Amino acid sequence: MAEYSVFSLIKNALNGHKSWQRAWRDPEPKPSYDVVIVGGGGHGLATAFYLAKVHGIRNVAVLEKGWLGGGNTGRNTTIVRSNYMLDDNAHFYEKSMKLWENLSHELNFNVMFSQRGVLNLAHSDGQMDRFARRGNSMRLNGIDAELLDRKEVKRMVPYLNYSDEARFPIYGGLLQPRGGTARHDAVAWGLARGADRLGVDIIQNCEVTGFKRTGNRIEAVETSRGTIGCGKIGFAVAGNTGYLASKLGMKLPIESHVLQAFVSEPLKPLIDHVVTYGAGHFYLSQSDKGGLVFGGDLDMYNSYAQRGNMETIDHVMRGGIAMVPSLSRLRLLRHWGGVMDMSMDGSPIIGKSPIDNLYLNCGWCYGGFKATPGSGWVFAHTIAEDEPHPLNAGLRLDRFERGHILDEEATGPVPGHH
Amino acid sequence: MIRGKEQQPFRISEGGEIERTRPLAFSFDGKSYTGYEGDTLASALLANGVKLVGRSFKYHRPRGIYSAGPEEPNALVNLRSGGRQEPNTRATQIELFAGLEAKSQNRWPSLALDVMGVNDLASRFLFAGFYYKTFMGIPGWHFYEHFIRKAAGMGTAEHVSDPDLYDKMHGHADIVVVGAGPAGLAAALTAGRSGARVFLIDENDKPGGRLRSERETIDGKPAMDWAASTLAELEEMENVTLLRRATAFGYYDGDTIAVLERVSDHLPVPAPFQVRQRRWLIHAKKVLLATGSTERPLVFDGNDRPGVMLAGAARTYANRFAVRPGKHAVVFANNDDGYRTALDLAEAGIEVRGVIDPRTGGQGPLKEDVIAQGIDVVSGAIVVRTHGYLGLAGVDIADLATLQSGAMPETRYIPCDLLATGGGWSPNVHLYSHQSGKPVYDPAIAAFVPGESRMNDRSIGAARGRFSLGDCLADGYTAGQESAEALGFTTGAVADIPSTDEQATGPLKILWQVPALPGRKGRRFVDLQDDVTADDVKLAQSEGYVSVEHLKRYTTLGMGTDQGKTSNINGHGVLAEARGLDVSEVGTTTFRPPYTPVAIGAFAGREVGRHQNPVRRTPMHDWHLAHGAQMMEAGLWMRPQYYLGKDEPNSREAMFKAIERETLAVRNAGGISDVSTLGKIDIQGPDAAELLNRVYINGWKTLAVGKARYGVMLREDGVALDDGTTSRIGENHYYMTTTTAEAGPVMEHLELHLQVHWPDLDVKVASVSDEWAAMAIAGPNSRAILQDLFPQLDLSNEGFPFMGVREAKLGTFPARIFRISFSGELAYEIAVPAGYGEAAWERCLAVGESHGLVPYGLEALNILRIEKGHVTVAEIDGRVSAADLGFGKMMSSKKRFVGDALSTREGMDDPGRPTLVGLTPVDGTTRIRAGSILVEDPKAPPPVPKLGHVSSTAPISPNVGHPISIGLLKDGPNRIGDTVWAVFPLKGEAVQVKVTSPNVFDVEGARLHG
Amino acid sequence: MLYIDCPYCGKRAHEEFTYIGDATKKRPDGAEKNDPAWVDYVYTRDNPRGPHLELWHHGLGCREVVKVLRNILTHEILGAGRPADDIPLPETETKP
Amino acid sequence: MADAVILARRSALAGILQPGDHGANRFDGPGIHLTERTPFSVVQIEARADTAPALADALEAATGTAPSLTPNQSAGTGRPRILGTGTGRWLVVEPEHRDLAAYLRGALPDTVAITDLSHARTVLRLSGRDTRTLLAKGCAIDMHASAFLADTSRMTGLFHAACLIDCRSAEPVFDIYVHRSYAVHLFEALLDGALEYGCRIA
Repeated sequence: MAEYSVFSLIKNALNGHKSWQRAWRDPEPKPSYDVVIVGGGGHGLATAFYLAKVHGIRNVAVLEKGWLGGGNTGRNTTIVRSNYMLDDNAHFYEKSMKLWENLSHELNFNVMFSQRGVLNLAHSDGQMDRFARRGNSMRLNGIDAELLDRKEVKRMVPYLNYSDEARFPIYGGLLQPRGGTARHDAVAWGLARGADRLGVDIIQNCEVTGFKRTGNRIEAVETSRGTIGCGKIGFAVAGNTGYLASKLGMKLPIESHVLQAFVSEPLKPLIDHVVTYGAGHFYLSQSDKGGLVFGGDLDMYNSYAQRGNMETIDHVMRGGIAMVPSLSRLRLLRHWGGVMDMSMDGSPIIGKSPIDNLYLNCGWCYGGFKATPGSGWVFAHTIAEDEPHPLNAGLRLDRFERGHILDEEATGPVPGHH
Repeated sequence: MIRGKEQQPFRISEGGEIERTRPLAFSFDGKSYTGYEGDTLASALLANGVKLVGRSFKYHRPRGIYSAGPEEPNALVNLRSGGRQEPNTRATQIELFAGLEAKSQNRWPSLALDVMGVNDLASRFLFAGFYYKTFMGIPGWHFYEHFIRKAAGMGTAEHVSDPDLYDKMHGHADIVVVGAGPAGLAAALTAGRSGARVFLIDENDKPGGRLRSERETIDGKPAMDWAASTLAELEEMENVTLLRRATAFGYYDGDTIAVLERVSDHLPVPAPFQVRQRRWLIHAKKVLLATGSTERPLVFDGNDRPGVMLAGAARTYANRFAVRPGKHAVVFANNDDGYRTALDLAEAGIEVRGVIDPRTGGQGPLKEDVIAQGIDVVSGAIVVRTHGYLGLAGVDIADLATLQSGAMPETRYIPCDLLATGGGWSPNVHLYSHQSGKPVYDPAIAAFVPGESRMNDRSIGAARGRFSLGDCLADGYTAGQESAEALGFTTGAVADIPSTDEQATGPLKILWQVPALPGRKGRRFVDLQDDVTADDVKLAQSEGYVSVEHLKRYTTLGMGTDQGKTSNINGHGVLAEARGLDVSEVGTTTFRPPYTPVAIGAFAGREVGRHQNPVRRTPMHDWHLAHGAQMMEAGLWMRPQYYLGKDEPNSREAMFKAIERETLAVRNAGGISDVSTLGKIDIQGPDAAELLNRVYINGWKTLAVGKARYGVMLREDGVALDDGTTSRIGENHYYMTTTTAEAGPVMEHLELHLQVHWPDLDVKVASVSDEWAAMAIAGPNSRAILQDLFPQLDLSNEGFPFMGVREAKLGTFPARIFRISFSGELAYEIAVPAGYGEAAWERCLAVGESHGLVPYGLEALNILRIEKGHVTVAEIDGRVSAADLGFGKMMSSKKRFVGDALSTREGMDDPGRPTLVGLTPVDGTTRIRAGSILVEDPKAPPPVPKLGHVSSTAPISPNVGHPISIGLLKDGPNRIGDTVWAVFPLKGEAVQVKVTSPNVFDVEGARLHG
Repeated sequence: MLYIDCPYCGKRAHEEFTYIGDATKKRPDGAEKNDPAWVDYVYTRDNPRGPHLELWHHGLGCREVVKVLRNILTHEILGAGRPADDIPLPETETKP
Repeated sequence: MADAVILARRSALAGILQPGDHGANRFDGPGIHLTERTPFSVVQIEARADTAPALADALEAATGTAPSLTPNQSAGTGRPRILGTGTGRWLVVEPEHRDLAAYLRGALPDTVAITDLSHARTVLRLSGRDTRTLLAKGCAIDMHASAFLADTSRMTGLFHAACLIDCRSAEPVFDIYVHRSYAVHLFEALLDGALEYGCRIA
């Protein structure tokens, strides 16, 4: 398959775009695979890609019930960061960040990873102290972080509300300069193309409907396109993990919740960074197309519906205007919802399951997009080696019964609060 | 006004809904024009002969007014200026007002000469998704992105604040009717007559919908007469609310319709006290969606030229606005609307030079009428290309069959400045789809119509593909009546449905894309706003982006401000053809709210600025403000941080001086602080002690009346939730206090457990946080002050020991006095009914003046408690256990309590977990910052193993004489006396610290018990 | 808006309530501290893709806890009652 | 001793509520009339569910007003008025003229939880032509005259503050009980929303 480059682009432009090939094949499923990955979102595709690339396991199928990247990969707010405090999260997300930094090259597909900086605003001394603790932990873990005071924040983002009218004044902020955004759909497409080029079969419109079990093993998956045998099987289905697990009689520490996202009408460059409001739930960036992309808090009740309600919308918009008053007259173009697999401590679960050849990758809460390459990388390792990598050893499923909780937000076993 | 007429060369002298007696001056791109009241900006521009109004998103191609409604892809302008500037505003929906100012967008230096128009020449390189295939090299995407971002975007916004107000309103209705076209008016009429509460919502300045744009009749009279009389009847009904200029933009759960009412957008500025816009949420029992339909463009070579316009829009401009959108017109349509358009344009005095109809054979009476008027009708033909640059100059037409056979047809050039074009109509199924409704394809109209209703909604009229006026009226009358009856209202006899005189129409010919001339590389735009061509769609398909969602995301089809109102179905049709499928098989993308873009301010309403969230005030709030308090936010509360003297400036030095002054006063004389924000819960009933036993880690069965006890609560997972004191003030009566932050959660915690888990307990809880004002008086002189306040009380250590509780009168009103201490001093807390709070506070200060009593704020309070190693939310941070805080021994093993079970898990029970300690700089002077991390070796390379962190610090501790802090350190109790490093790499600092007990002041507690 | 029929206050918009969570989890009062029932109670969830019994606290109303049966795929509210009430699935099939 | 000073019970709105006409000057007069009812007594009484009817009887005996066992109903004309706030739970309210809590403690059996909330609530009275519209701005419940009847009350959120709204008459006249710490916030929100109708503060 042809490489993408400025030369191929010119060549094709001159010949009328007749020789572009499919970005990925559309194969019929084989009777069985060494590894079947359920879920053709970013995580499933990244897992297949790294299984093939790093571990040489190429007899792999990715089963997607709809269209590639149609879940949260295609409906998130595209933020990439590794500004975590707890070690197990920090090391994992930083690995992901490092993969992001080379991902376009690795895939030969421009995922538009834009390291424009992620700034979290603080609105009290106590919040500044918490940010300091997080930033210091990041530095000690080798992750970039800068603590800005009010003046420095104002210099960087002069358009925030610094007036006396602000209900919650800005005290300062924590900046991760390497954080930023990426073009979410491109990540799915680039990974699909990359995995496909290494021999992975990507099978769309193939819904898993059941499992064939022998003892404590899954022999095959039953799908809308027939039964497909599997040596090993990995779930990367985010909000639908609980549903698939229930078909295996498994209960997980996961609830599905809806998170809404929003985009404004397109505008000339207005916001150059990713900025988050600290006295409410609101975060903001501007896409390359010009739309302001923003989001807020969960709708706070279990949901599998990919749409949310007005109470949360109002809450988000209030936060937005509180942070950036000039948003008031700009217009909301579209809003939608994604189904979040909220784990009970707010951190992901990647590892082995109680079933011998089943591996779990779930519990992403609303942090799954930034984890995409890292998640695939460690999940591929876990599947290939039948053993978690040190980077995901702390993300095991049994941490709940063992009491090794990874509660980054410190809000307890209430999924809606993470 | 003669002047207005002269300036409006395209205005028809009679007819239309405009007020010719009310001319309005306005400007576009700095040039002045005149229109009339009743115009939109679009109609006024057309009246003045302005055809070029914008540039397209990607190729910066010249674009004109394309439609007459919310579907407008091209005519987006920057409206108004300064704080009221609104980019991307559709000229087709802006009602003209005096002094209106608009500017074109996405062009430089001017609309006619746009440098970025060079993109158009390079368009073969800027095909769909080109950016995914390049810009990957040195210096990286972020570099290229800078230029791409500047080229992209549409309108320009600035960081200026909005001077206008927004409002929010709730409504409740039996029946909400969305859209006041013929179907909606008819439905509202029959529903309204039944007495049902009806909301009729319409996005225009006045009801009528398409009736305003057509020359139809009802009962033999102009259709608008019927609309006017219907409206008059509706306005008389008290049970009917009509919202004009109101767009129902979203359909939410619970049959809630979200509406944006543009209260003042048609005015130069809102009237005094009036809002700009009002966002409604209307809860309905039934929803009738009379949302009409949108005309589809035809996709042909050069279909984006200014002067190419939807046929229905051309009729609107001619009929409603009395404007000729051109002088010489060609009509190109795949259905009988083409003939209707030709007739209307001819009536308006436009020379119609041909009706191009791809169909062959007879189509019925409309065509006959057109031929009878001598207009050239070319059947079986298509427009294969347009000519002109900044405006249409003419079209080439050719025979369709010849083209489809693969041969090169002869073309004929027709000069014209208006090409009215229509590809049929698509029902507006947006609101239906917002609640996951699945539209189904109707091949008869080549469009998607609503499928099964998931909510209590029903689509009527054109919104469900019933396009004839008669059908719309019948649908409306019937639906209004049936909906009212289903809700139990009586409607009596079926109303007579008025008659119409429509002509029969023939079937349309599906034409998702008009074939191009062989060998011509012209562009056929599917999405006018985002510059997506039919070839882009085919390229995406050939690269495997075959799902409609992939198509949308890869090509940006339908991603513009119009959300693909005119483009989606054509795009999907082209995709279907490329895939060899039927449109019904490729489906549609999901329609998302809002139907048309909504100002963000409308969602915030009045909750902006300092009203973003409620402010909670303590009973002594005004006193604090009047006495130099610098207030700070504590959640929703405002609390004094420190108090400045009368003439002290609010400087950093003065702040430190004030904090030191207050801290010393407490330790040396007396201080008083406002602790009214603490949560307070009244607990009554024989099982009150049992409840306390279950929610606190320590035992409560032995607490005597008149005594208080400190307690710690855990969450069910074993993590500390909150701490506070609870007092027994009667046999079966307790008074619990919580921290300020956890007051709400603790109350909910108690209610949940009592109602769900332990309903057998005979105990009631009630929040009394607002009932009691509370103040802490601390310091060596506090007993003397209390004695002056309460001469009747025995305040000796024996008479009123530490953790004692007394009730007494302060003057004439009741007070509760608690001998508890957060500062480690001899201290009391006094609670009085809130209405007496300020009086009691003033009384304390008056009495205490001679004892050196001063008010102290949160900063001093913080230093005092750190000196004593007392914890706050900085330590109880949602991750620590009771044992981590040094309360391990408090955890009773004789009873069960919330959180005990999961506290025993290995990870929670690990003795190596970080535990509360005190931390003092080894050099005795260097300040330790909160948020520092404790490490063994400050020079170790990352990743550095962490031993814990510094949670609270005081840069000055005037009582101890050096900076102090507390924090959590691994294996803390065994490391007392050791030194570790507190590092703060964010500022490149590392401080060697000695590990101490958390309590570094008056360790024996002599003061407390003094 | 979700409209929840509070047994005391009547039908109210969900913004008056705080969502508590899965109502099928019974607190294992009396279970030994090391009993796995505690981990199950606090952490594991059925998370069904359909009707879901759940608790909402009417904090801006009567402050009572309301048990709600709600289809979490469609957000349709199928019933509501007090915590101890048995709320059966309605006879008519719920919409998918 | 300056007991006279101490006796002065201070309203949360002291110094905030400015008597006079505010906002639009409408030819038909201000659409909203707003006053504070102060000083005011508010006492919550709560029974175990199975003793609610017995408590209702005892309450009637003690106050002369029979509380309704039907949810959301108010009873009595004012001295006192009894508002249902939950299953087996009522607020007994009246203009302050005695120690109501102490009186009820003496008059009711000790199986009843009695909590004095007189100082915990600020009571605003809203009346006038546009009252229901104003309330609909900040509250999701149905304020229409056919839905919110006289002598019924609702506990709900009004401009994000927990409130008890008591409809005194269809006229309309509403008493609003808000938590004291939120009183200024609620007042400001109400006044802000009322300016377009004209607001007379007495």
